[in-house]
Amino acid sequence: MTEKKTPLLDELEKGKWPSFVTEIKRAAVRSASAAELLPLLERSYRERIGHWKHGGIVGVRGYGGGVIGRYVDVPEDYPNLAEFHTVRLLQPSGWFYNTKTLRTVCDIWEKHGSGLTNMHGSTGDIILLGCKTNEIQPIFDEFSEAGFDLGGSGSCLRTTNCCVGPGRCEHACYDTLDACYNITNEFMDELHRPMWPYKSKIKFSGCANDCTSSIARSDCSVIGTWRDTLIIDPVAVKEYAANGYPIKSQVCDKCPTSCLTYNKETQELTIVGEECSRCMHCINMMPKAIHPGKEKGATILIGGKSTIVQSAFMSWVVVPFMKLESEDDYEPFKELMRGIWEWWDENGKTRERIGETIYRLGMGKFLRETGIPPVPQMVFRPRANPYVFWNQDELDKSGTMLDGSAL
Amino acid sequence: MTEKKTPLLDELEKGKWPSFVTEIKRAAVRSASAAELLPLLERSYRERIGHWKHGGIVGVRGYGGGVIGRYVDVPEDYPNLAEFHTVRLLQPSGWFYNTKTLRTVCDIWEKHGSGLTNMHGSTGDIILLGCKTNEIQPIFDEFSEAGFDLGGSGSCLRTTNCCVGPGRCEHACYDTLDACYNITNEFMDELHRPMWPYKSKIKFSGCANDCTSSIARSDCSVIGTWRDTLIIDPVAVKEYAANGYPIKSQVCDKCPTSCLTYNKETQELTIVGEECSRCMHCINMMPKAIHPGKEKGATILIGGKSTIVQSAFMSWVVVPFMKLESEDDYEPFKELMRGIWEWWDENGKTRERIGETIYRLGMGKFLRETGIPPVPQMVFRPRANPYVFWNQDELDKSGTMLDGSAL
Amino acid sequence: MAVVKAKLDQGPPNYKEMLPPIITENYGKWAYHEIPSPGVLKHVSESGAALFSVRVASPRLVSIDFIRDICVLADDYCDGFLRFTTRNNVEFLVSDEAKLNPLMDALKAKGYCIGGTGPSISNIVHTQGWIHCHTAATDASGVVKAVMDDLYEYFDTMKLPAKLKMGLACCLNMCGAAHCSDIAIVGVHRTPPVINHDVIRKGTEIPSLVASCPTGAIRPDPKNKSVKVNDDKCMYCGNCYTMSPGMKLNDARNDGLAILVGGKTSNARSAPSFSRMVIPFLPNTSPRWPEVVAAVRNIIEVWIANAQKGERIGEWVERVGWERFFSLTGIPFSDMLIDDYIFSRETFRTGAAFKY
Amino acid sequence: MAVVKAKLDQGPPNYKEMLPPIITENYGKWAYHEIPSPGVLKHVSESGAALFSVRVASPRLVSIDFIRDICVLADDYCDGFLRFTTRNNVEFLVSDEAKLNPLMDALKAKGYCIGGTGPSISNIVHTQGWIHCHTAATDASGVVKAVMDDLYEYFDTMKLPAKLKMGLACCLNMCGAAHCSDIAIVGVHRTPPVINHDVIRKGTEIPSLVASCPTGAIRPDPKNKSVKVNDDKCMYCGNCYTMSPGMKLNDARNDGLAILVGGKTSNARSAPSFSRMVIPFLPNTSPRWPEVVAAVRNIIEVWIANAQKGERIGEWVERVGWERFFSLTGIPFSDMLIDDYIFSRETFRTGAAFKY
Ligand code: SRM
Ligand code: SRM
Ligand code: SRM
Ligand code: SRM
Ligand code: SF4
Ligand code: SF4
Ligand code: SF4
Ligand code: SF4
Ligand code: SF4
Ligand code: SF4
Ligand code: SF4
Ligand code: SF4
Repeated sequence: MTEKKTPLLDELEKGKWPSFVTEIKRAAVRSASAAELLPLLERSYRERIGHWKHGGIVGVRGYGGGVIGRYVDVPEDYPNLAEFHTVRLLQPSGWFYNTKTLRTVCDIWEKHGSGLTNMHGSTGDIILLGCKTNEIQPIFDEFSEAGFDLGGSGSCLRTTNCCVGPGRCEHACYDTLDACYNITNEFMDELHRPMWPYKSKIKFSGCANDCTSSIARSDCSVIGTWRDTLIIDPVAVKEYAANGYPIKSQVCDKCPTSCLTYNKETQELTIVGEECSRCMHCINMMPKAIHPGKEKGATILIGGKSTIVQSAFMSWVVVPFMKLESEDDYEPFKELMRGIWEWWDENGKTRERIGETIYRLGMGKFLRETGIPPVPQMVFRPRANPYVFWNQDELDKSGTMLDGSAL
Repeated sequence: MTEKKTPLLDELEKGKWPSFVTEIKRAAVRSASAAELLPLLERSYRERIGHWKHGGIVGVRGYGGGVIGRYVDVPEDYPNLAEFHTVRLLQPSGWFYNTKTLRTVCDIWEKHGSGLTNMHGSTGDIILLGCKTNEIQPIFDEFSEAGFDLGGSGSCLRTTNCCVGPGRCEHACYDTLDACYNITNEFMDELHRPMWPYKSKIKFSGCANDCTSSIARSDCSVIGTWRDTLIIDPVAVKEYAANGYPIKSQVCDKCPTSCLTYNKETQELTIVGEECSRCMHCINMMPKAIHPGKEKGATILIGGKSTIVQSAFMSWVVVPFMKLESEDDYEPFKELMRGIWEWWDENGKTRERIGETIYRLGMGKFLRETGIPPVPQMVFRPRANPYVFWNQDELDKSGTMLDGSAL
Repeated sequence: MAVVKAKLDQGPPNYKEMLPPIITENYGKWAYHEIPSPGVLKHVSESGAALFSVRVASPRLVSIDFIRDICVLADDYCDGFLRFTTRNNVEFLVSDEAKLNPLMDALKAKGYCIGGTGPSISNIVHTQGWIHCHTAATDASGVVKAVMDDLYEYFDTMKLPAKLKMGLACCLNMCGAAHCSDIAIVGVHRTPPVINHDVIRKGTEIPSLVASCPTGAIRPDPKNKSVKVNDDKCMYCGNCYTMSPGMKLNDARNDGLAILVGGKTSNARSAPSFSRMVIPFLPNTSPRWPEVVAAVRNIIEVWIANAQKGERIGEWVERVGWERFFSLTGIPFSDMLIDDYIFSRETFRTGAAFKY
Repeated sequence: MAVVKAKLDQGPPNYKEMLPPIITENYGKWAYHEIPSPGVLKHVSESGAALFSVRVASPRLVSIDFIRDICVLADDYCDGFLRFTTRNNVEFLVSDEAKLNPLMDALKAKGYCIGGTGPSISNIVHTQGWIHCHTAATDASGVVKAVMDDLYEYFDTMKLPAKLKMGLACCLNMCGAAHCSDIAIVGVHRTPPVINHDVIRKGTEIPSLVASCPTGAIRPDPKNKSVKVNDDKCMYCGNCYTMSPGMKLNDARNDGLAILVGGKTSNARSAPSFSRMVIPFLPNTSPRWPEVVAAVRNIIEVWIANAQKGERIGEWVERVGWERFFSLTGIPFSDMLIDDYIFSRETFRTGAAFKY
């Protein structure tokens, strides 16, 4: 059964794009499990069906998650894959590495696992792909010693991630790397010990380009923005003009709020600041000439997730602007999240993401009970139906005038 | 209690807009019930609450609806309003009248009712507002003799209506007046004898301006359109230009599909026909120069309704184009409606409008079971979720290739 | 009692008998129209014939005297023909241009209001209210009268950015099709039904009553042979009251009106759209509802001041953003305006771009 | 066995130790960037310092050998620093411009693929597939490899109308966040779960299993101490399989892939948007999925031929209309593409304006 030939997989070593099959073959040289993965996968390619099953819970002392148990469904044929668990390790902010650290990962993983990894998982972790049950604790112990910690799995805060931010991007409106590091450390317990209705994710993007796709991929999206008006450098504008850059057609005409005007004669670009929605388009087009404003911070959005159960949701605005400049500024964010999770924990059903809980119970209830002030920025548009709930206790039973006074 | 003074209502005789209070007072001269309506209404204005209740079913022999029973909740105070029912009469297409017909309405109503009417109800009927139970049959008999018939009420086809159409509008793409007349006559049984899960309405608009607001106000909206390209009269364009009409800014720039180009030099207006969505905007702006195409007909949309129960729905496209030029063309429409109603009758819950039934069970099921062919015109955009139902019997259990052949 | 024998199912009167000769002759042959003055439409046929329609406001709730009056005018100036519009206005159909000005003079002399064409405010589509309906949270005709008195200057002129189509419904059933109006005024209840157990025991099918509640707020109360309402779940929609008179919703101290904005039904330029709630409650201050009148006026004036030519209210708001609508009008925003019903998700701002 | 004592909750490695000196020095002071050539970003600091990042494709599923190889390169040219991107590419961080070309030469010599910047196709965000996941309806890495081989010309050039962000998920759980991608490839099942009653009896909490089904297709079967599935209600979502291994969904003859189009997550110009299904099923033709490759290629070529400069796929389709998307691509439309889930209503064309 464990035929060594892999004609189907070999097809995937052809072509220009780097081949994962080649990578498995490389790992197979030193790992029995990686070596067995090849014929198993070849079989899947032939039969067009997977051969994994979930099974017993595996883990590490003191933790409630971080390891995904996986077993082949034909262990008799693939004994080295009978147990083939995944270990998730928290990655450094922005996936920056020095080679020493990376080599440490390789060395420990060579010793205890398949030698196969995902750099990285789509939530962000370093994914160590394939090890036996009895290796899990030793793997953790050694990684821990080397300064690593487990990532999230199960109904907990999942591994956070962030864009490259101020590390290498001129658009960053807050320090994504630091915020992600600091806030992740704050919520270690929430991350390592599942206790919620379902998983919850946070992603940090430095600006509205949202290079972590946080709005689609995380229950809480922290997206950099600014509160004042973007800054136009008139000299740099003239340079773009001199280079023949089509400022009107590519920048002004595509501004969604039509708040940019370019005067071809004077080569001046002007903005009606209060009409700008901070979409980033003009800044993207002319990064040398247009920059975010000075009063920087982030918009906090809640609810993003994939399609299971109630449909995919994108996060929506709950706090239009929050300063995130110093560690002190992180505190209100942490408070906000604690309050939101607590509300969700109380109200959410099993396997219900926070966005679904809010959808089911209503934004109004969510806002009232978490104390978040309602603002029009939270919605694209107000409700189309007239089904307003009135708090019977707060109802002014005498009716109210337009000016708020009693009838 | 039936105090004659109406100081609050009198306030509503002030101001420029015609006053319904004046109208009630005029009717009150000859009608005891109209005379009592004044103090009752004054009381509602004072107490800020209505005084009507629903009660026993009232009606006409051979009909299941057409009369709305209404009773005052304090008959002891307002004996003449103890019974104050409404009779709904089918209006002529487009609400056109000769004065003889209108006077007949007045005469019969003077004899048997309050002398108050709504010209017209918002579904379209002639509303005869306020009569006693024992007057209903005589009222019907006399109106019937005079060529009138009852309108709809209850869980039936409701009174249809249509825009002025070819009677007085250059935009009409089909004969709304005739279609409405013909089709209403076809469905007399459905209109007069409630037997469905809930009410169902049809409205006929001659073009996409939708002057009957059919898309919001009827379960079936028949909206005139054309299949070929709109017609531009170059001479008339030049006239608009000569009169200084801002063709580019008011017409071209606001065309939603940007398919109109105006050449200021040559004063020529050109269109990329296949990109036009037939929204009517340019035709509205330049009715002397732009006209609907030659191949005229209607789009059939389904599902419109007000907010009870599942939210307000607007009708959506089920047949993008249907010819409606002759009586023969009405037949396929009638067949379509019969099929749709039948499906709804089988699948709908009590008090569930057809749009809600389709929403609950899915457009796919609706289309498959009514045999209406799916086309992209039915949707603004395809589904965002991957939750496709596959007919297990039709499934090619071997998988299919892109070209449709088996694996 | 009438002794005539009624004919069943004979259908509506034949419209063909209701058309003035000029229409019969030029039926389907109209070439274009003009609006020579507010309230007057001139439709020109391919044959060159011209029909003038003079649009006159109606309170809709009219006496037979009103109808007889307009019949006299129609006989005098319109060969005995007239029509009503989808917004319940009267249209006098003048085929002889020489009679146009005399008709206008006669109308003005008798106090009729001419207008409602082009970029103006036409009649408000509305409903029964305290005049005839049992579920009404407010009156219909009275509010319409008060609002139209105030806005009259926009009825008999054509100086608005675009057409303004208003609707009024006196309860959430929304007979006035207010749900797709530029400005909608909707009567709202704010308290759960007060149950009359006797009435329910007598005439109500309990399972249907329970099923009628969209939020599941009603439970059977077998001991009582009646029902119970979970007040916290009730959104005062009135469905239960439609099912049973024992579930009275009207409440003099708490009923009132909500304002919704930005709907349309035409396809011109932009797709038809729903009206959106911007004021959840205004008091029921009969007889002239000054708060409603002021709120509507404010919205219209801000629209006039800010919209581009040709922009309906909803088109304007969608262009500048709803957050800007609230800042420009000064209307306070609250959690009540955020949808929490079935299709709420689509209204949430799933994006990081917005204005302050 | 390791004898070290593990520290709990120490968190991720400190990123500060992972930053090359040029970044530490210019942290938060980047002024602008340029893309000197495909795959190379030049970030210039306010201080004038310039950092070159060279983006290199990764198969994501890599061996430790791969990691050690790139470490060698990073040591040689980048002071021992590199990073990975949100799309799993490797970025070599060159602070010494003199080392840029030598690095590029070394990379090319070793067969690394440089590209993925600007208006190009970058790596496909993807998932486990047959490599490691039990719910997979298809393989992930294999499909990605086949598609990227075909589209390679758009990876190492910048000639597209805009960025093209692709995602692949091997089942409806959509770990690849495919739901908001320009083009999403999603593994789909098409048959209801095959119940293994033994497995269910042994290890499954029946009420939770019943509750897990979004369509209510699962009912308890007390006689059997197991459950029953109403096949007609099942939409093959796999929720039940996540709850219990006794509800196997994988089906070699019927699993396959769907294509969704037009999503994005950036706020630039237009709001983030969901991808929309345009092909409900393509066969699982391992090893190189020619039907998927061809379908993706077709969509991209039609986009290139028709989009305006700067238009993402979804922006282009929304401008021309989805009906036009189908006519231009020649992809057949079917009732499967019409939403029938919770938020379906918003997708129906509630308007009479459309193209043919
Ligand atoms: C490994 C990874 C895919 C990958 O190859 O990158 C993954 C793998 C699994 N995901 Fe995921 N998800 C992974 C990122 C995601 C993402 C993307 C993200 O986080 O940005 C999503 C979409 C965003 C979201 O959270 O909604 C995602 C949405 C899901 C869902 C659907 C959740 C929903 O509410 O819609 C499930 C189903 C579940 O939780 O039962 C799921 C479940 C799973 C399970 C645990 C399947 C299961 O039920 O056992 C998979 C384990 C596979 C394995 O053998 O390791 N995974 N999963 C990703 C985690 C790596 C990491 O930690 O870095
Ligand atoms: C008379 C009229 C209002 C008016 O003053 O014009 C009216 C009056 C009533 N409507 Fe209506 N509806 C009237 C047009 C409408 C319209 C507008 C239209 O047809 O264009 C609508 C919105 C469109 C629609 O059909 O959804 C409308 C949506 C409702 C509803 C909510 C239906 C829904 O599915 O959302 C109800 C509630 C119900 O059916 O139980 C309702 C129920 C009622 C009842 C029967 C209330 C009741 O439960 O007893 C009202 C009787 C009042 C009375 O005393 O006569 N009425 N109703 C209109 C009929 C006149 C006519 O026949 O010409
Ligand atoms: C008489 C009437 C039809 C009827 O059968 O009764 C009618 C007649 C005309 N409509 Fe209308 N519309 C009539 C109700 C409507 C409605 C429905 C309503 O008001 O409830 C609508 C849809 C409302 C909406 O979109 O919410 C409607 C949307 C239009 C439009 C599109 C306006 C827009 O730009 O959105 C036009 C085109 C235009 O005016 O440029 C139009 C154009 C016209 C024209 C110019 C058509 C023509 O060439 O004859 C007519 C004169 C318009 C005017 O008054 O300026 N008609 N029109 C209705 C008059 C009601 C009234 O008394 O005021
Ligand atoms: C390196 C990376 C961030 C990271 O922390 O890893 C990154 C880096 C940059 N992004 Fe990004 N983006 C990165 C993922 C994303 C993502 C998320 C994703 O790909 O899954 C998005 C959102 C995708 C979406 O909208 O669906 C993203 C949307 C953008 C945009 C907006 C594009 C648009 O017009 O919609 C820009 C602006 C631009 O390019 O004009 C941008 C711009 C940039 C700039 C120019 C920012 C800067 O000044 O440094 C960087 C180089 C872009 C380039 O490659 O052309 N970045 N960028 C990610 C590279 C992934 C890769 O390997 O290809
Ligand atoms: S999200 Fe903004 S700050 Fe972060 S990398 Fe992308 S463009 Fe830069
Ligand atoms: S950030 Fe966006 S909205 Fe603001 S000016 Fe630039 S393009 Fe316009
Ligand atoms: S709907 Fe069209 S055809 Fe009918 S009256 Fe209005 S503009 Fe004329
Ligand atoms: S009908 Fe509408 S879409 Fe067609 S050309 Fe005229 S304005 Fe454009
Ligand atoms: S809106 Fe409500 S109160 Fe008004 S007429 Fe219709 S059902 Fe009656
Ligand atoms: S008013 Fe509506 S929500 Fe309240 S109990 Fe009655 S039916 Fe239910
Ligand atoms: S998408 Fe599905 S099959 Fe693929 S890794 Fe995620 S859960 Fe597993
Ligand atoms: S696959 Fe989904 S829909 Fe089908 S039975 Fe399982 S949970 Fe229900």
